[in-house]
Amino acid sequence: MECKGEALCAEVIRISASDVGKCMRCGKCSASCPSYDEMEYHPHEFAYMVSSGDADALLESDSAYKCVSCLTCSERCPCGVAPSRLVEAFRIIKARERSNAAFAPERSVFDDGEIPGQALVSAFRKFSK
Amino acid sequence: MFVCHCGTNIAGTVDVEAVADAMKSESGVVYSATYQYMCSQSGQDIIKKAIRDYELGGIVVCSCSPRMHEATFRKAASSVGMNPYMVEIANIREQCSWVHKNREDATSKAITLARAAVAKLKLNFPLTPGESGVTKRALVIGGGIAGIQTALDIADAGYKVDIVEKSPTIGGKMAQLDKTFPTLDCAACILTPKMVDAAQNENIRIFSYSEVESVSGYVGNFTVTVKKKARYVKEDVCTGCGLCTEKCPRKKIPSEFNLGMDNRSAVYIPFAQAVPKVAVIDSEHCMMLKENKCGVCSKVCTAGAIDYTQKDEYIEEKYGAIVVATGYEPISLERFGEYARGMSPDVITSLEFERLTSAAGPTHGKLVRPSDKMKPNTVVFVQCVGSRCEPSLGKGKEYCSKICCMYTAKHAMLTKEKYPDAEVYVFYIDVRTPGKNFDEFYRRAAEEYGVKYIKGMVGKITPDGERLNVSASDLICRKKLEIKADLVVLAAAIEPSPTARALATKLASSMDTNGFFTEAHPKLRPVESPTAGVFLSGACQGPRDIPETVAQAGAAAAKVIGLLSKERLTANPCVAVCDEEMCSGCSVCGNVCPYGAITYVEKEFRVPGGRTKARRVASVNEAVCQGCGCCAVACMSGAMELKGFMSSQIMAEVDAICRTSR
Amino acid sequence: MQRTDRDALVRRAVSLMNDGVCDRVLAWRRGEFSSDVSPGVFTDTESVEKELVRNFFCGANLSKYLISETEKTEKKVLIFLRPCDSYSFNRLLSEHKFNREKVYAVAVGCDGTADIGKLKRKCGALSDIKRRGDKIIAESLYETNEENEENEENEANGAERVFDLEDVLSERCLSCNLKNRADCDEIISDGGRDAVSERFFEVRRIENMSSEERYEFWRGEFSRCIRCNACRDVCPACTCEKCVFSNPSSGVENKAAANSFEESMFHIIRAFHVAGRCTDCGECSRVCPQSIPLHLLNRKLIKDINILYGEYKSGESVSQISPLNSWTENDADPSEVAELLERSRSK
Amino acid sequence: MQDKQINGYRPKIAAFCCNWCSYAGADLAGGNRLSYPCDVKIIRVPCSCRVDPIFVLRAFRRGADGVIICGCHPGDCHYTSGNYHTRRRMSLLFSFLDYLGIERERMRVEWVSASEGAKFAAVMNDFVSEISKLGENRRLEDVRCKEQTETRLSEER
Amino acid sequence: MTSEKTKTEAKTKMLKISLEKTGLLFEKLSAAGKLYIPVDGAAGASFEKWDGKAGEANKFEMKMSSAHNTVKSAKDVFFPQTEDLMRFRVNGKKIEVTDCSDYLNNSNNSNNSDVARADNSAQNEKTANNIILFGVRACDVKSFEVLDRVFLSEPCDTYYKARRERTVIFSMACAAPRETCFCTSFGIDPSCPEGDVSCIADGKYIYFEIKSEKGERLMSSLSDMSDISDILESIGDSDPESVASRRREIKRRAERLPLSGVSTEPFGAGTTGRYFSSPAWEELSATCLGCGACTFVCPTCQCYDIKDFDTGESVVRYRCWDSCMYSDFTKMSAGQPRLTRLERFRQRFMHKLVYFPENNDGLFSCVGCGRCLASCPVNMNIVKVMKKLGGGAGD
Repeated sequence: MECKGEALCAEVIRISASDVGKCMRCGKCSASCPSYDEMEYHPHEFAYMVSSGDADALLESDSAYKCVSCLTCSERCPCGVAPSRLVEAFRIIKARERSNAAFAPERSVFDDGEIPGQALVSAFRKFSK
Repeated sequence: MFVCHCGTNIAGTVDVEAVADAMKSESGVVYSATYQYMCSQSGQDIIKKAIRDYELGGIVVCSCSPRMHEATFRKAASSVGMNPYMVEIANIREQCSWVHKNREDATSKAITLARAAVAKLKLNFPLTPGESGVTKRALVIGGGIAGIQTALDIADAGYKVDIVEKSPTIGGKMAQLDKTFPTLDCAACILTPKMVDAAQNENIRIFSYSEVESVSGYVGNFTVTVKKKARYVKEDVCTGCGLCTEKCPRKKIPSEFNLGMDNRSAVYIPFAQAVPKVAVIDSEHCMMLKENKCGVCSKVCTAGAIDYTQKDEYIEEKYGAIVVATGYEPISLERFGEYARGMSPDVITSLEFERLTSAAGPTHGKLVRPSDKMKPNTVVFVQCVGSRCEPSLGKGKEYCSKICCMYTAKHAMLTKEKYPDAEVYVFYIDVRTPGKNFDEFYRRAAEEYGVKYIKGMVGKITPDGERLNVSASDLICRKKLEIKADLVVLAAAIEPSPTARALATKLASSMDTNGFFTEAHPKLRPVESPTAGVFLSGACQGPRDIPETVAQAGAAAAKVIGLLSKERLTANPCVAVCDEEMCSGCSVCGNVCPYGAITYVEKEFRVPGGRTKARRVASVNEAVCQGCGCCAVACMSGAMELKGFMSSQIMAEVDAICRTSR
Repeated sequence: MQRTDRDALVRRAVSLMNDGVCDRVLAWRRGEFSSDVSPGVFTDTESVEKELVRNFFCGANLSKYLISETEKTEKKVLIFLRPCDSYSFNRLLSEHKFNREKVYAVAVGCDGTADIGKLKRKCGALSDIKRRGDKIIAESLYETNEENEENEENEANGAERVFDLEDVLSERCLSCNLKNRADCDEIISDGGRDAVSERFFEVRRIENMSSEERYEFWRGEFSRCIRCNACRDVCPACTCEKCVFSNPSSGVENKAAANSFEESMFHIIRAFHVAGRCTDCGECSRVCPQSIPLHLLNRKLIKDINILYGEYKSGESVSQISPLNSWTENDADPSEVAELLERSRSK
Repeated sequence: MQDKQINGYRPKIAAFCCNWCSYAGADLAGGNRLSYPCDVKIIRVPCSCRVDPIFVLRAFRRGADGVIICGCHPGDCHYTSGNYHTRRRMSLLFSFLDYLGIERERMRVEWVSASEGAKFAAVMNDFVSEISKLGENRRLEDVRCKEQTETRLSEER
Repeated sequence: MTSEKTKTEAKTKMLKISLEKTGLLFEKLSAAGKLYIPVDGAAGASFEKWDGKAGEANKFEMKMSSAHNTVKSAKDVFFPQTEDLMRFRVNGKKIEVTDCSDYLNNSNNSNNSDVARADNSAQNEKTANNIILFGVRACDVKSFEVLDRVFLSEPCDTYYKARRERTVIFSMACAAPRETCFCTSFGIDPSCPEGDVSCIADGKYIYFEIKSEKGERLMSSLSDMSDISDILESIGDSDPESVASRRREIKRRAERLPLSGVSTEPFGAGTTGRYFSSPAWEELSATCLGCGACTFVCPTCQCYDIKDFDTGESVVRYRCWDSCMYSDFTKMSAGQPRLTRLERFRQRFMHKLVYFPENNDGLFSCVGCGRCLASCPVNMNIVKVMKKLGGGAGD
């Protein structure tokens, strides 16, 4: 399924259940983000672009994969927008696009034998390209 | 029966002639007519003439909403001798012609509405408003700038005013401020003269270190009990020399006035310009009061003002009006762990900053880091801490605290003034500067003083050795910032005084979800509370700055003066009334009354056998009752009724509107 | 036998009357048959000794009589309060219905009262009923019962039938686990029952019906109503000077229901007027000559109040305020109530 | 929205509106020309707490098919606490009538502020369409009042 | 009056029917008019309209109560609890009055319009307003005599009269008295009830004895019906003896009732002075709740109130039962004649035992049916009053 423009944003909102309309552009999410410098687009831009209806660039960019899911942005957000859930939604959409989500072996840094299998598989699905 | 065309507003959709015709055959209707604009002078003349010519007992006007012209028609009717409460309005504009398109439907609904009004009118009876006297004395609760200004204005008009202040001195938050925006003049210089004025004004009494214990009564006739807390110092004897505070052996008590940044003794005067300038003994820390050991202050006091046996004192006084001026408090920042508040003494609130820069403050006006008393080279200001937060997250307040943008600009400027070489950052979401000379002030900070305004919130502050690591992002440059700061100032949101809720309950006054007092109308009655005779002044109603507070204080004072200048008050006649024959005195009505308007009395009633029997019955204070009708519904027997909205009248309306479907 | 036996009551009544403390005694009076017990006002010691009775058939709640009886004397009125009566007693006090100073309240124990209707349905005409321990022995006038409907009565007069106590207890007693909550002047016994059935079982059964079934059920019940007002007049929560149903200006006054609407209306309004005040004493159902389970109306409201506004037992204390006369900011919205109640039911 | 008419059946709706919020909200709906079915007829009460359960029954008795009570939003009552009382009373009343098998959908409480003209119209449109679906009130009717209406109507036609 | 005249002219003719076949008989009777029989229900027995729903093998769902003593008496068949009298409609300046008594128009009990609307009875026009009351006990038959005295004496109550005249009463000997029964005290023989057709049942048959012309007419109209002979049988030789023995049995049972000894001797006409000021009333009335249970279940209480109901379009004038126990009973502009509970309580019993006999040739307006004893919420009743005032006479 080709997902672009408004439809993409609607899908992201649906998956993330995030109320992006509440964002007041304070940037506290980005200020809290440990991966800020790695990212092409920053957490507040995820919220801003999704709310403005044009987030195709986010799908192209690998910013979503720079997120380490520490959830600090969601914790600190004064408006309850939860940018981490938006990022996660992009990863899910990407994973769906690659219907047979094979994981790239070079990313298997997570395989330390401690993590439960299911978590591992789902993590690979999302974090591998 | 008068049917208004309202130009084409009504007549466009409703066949007004048909309505008037239909009403002619309605029983009880003797006259029915239409007119272009009933509310116009000539329309009113038609009404007046018909009332006289037909000796009408009551009239129904089919027109716009009663919220619009009920008063107009009532006035017209009473000008020709009809009781104004014998006028009923059938709303055939807002609730008929404007919302329905089909002419036939709208006309038949208009007829139904007119019938309902007639049905109600038939059961109306003339109502006369009750009257009560006015006690010519006002009470101001809270002795900050709002309370002081209100009291001064009322006193100036020649009425007696009492100020009740919970702390040992009046002055409030403004006394703690250093400079004021946008003029940068000294807060103390403009406040302390007012404090002295208040103390010296013969119409003003100040109950400091006191609280409102209970309130009863109603507009014009409140009875208030004030609890004067024991200060263990005779107020009228103490000269305020301060010798006792010097000699007191307990000196390591964090000072409230300086927000814990320095210490005071167990017997203390809050600050040099305190009014009344009288010492107070802190019973929690005084060794004499706690362990009966010490007594130094009593020994050194030459005036003999110390009295360890003093007890709380209760004073009862009557008032005609009450002004609430309980002000605000900064919120607690304990839920904002990311800002290292509590982890480093160099993360301070804006109010603490005020004390740090104040010449009367703990550092005597020297702006230094609290931790090492060194000059700060990099100062970071963070705005909106706890303001504009999603309330369901439970961290901060939903609203904008309004004053932070301006005082932060002021603080940044003051920092730059003291240390021109310092780096000063202000992190903001939006800068809001509506107000006279406000934006100019902010621009000056940025342009003239070189304060760096950065759009974006601070994410985290971590103590890093002696300094503070501030992580933020500059949203405009799309750049991550890591600043090593020496001092961080958090612009904490402000919230209503924690004592306000209990007070609101005593006053039967309502509060909004944030705990601010609700005004009677947000636009038209901004300084009155919904409870008659209770007025609002200052930040107890919502965040506001000093100029606004003073303006509102004056407005509240004007309202109070207007009230106190009346000899008698007339009340809304649509109040509850109790049929004592039917009342069984069960107290249900009293339990639901939000105004405490219902009391119970024993009355003698005749019983079979020529005897009488005393029975408890409800009695409504018409001056207090606001006419909500809650009691009338709670009353099982129907003894309690609401004049103007009697059960029989409402049921007659119900019957009329259910009568036909067309 | 009851937890507090008759002799103890008589002794106290007589001595209080002889001491001049009380000159009126509210208790139960013996009648024509063992099951025929009336509430009684005794004014002399002789009739107390002769007629006062305390047994399994003392069903009446005496509290409401205090309203009229305290008016009739300068001295005190002696009243015996069972655990359930104490709630009505408190309720009446909290509504200022009588002067506490003029009452001498004595707490007595109770282990339940019979549902005479139940017994009669099981046995037909009764000549005598006795209680032996946990058994109830009913003597029929003649042998007839519903299972045996072809009129083949056994002529043997005095056929005995034996029941377990719980089989013939009234429903209110089966779910009763009340303790005396009144501030009594004296306690002879404060023993009460332990509930053996769940109080809201029947209410839940009705709630679980479909809307149509509920409608039909109540229609059937209400259609029997003869508007004798016994439920209202016996109810300790119905103490208005003038009832809305007797007041022509109330808009709901009538003396007999003209149709189904008026039948329902009476019971809806009555249930609503006692809501939050009803102590669930069960007198309404006990006295209904048409055996309409009126207590199920009140219990529905009690149940809803408990779920929506927190556990509340009317009459638990004198100072309490009915949940219908109070509120909190977080009360459920009417639109959510159905779902909330549904959820609590499925729990 | 146009006035609805399903199979020629027109429901009768009694709407109690508090003077301070909902009645003003209805006025605003009028001011903004937001239409709703003319079957809704408004009775002005000072506060929603003035609505006695007896009035609700009265409306049904007289042939109303639905009763809606509108008040200020909880917390906004002009009389501080009136609508809190309404909320409890009506919650219990509706639940109780439901227990007796009366359709719960026929009764509603809505909070409409003075600024919510659009909400007022939307609520009324929704309520009327719901009542139209339910049809005539049969379970809480007083036939004496109804048959009269019907005969009169047939006479008029 | 009516019943007395019919009594003398009654022909003695007996029929019998096997108990299993009563359903079939009811089916036949219901064609001749609205049939009411006592039926057991959740609240005890009550007179219900026969609905004739046949189940399998002619077994009818509706069965006659074996007890016959209904919680409410059968009086509301003649004198319904509420009854519309007329309607007023204001039309412009005119007032239009319509009589809505139900014997004139063809609808069912107009007192209960719900039923009326639902009841699309297939009965033919002629018999639709006829009423057959089946299974009335001796005491209740006697109560009709009391009611007749009130309603049929001048000015005659046409509403009552219309129904009374169209009613045929099948009485039933009372084999299942309650412990509360004391009809024998009023000289009533429960084994041999009056009525248009007097019935007695033993274990196998119901025997019919036709006692009036009305009864005769109805029974003969039945015999015109087809297959009636399968149902109704003529009596055989041994039957009179079984009837007589059954009567003896019933009498014996009645004599053994606990209240059978209550004596009416001290009461009756001319005793007002003896009882009116008795101090006993105080104690007797002390716990009376003032509800109307006793009066509403009483077969002889006949008080009613006339009220108006405004439907919004017109005004319905209707009457409904009233109770002398109510504080607003006969309230007039000058107030109530009996202000206290004691006075109202006294009135009821004095009326039953003294005033009514005084005006009606010694006829008591109590028939000892025992209903008020069973219904009273506080178990206060006429027997206690009689025993207390009559000095405990009879045991």
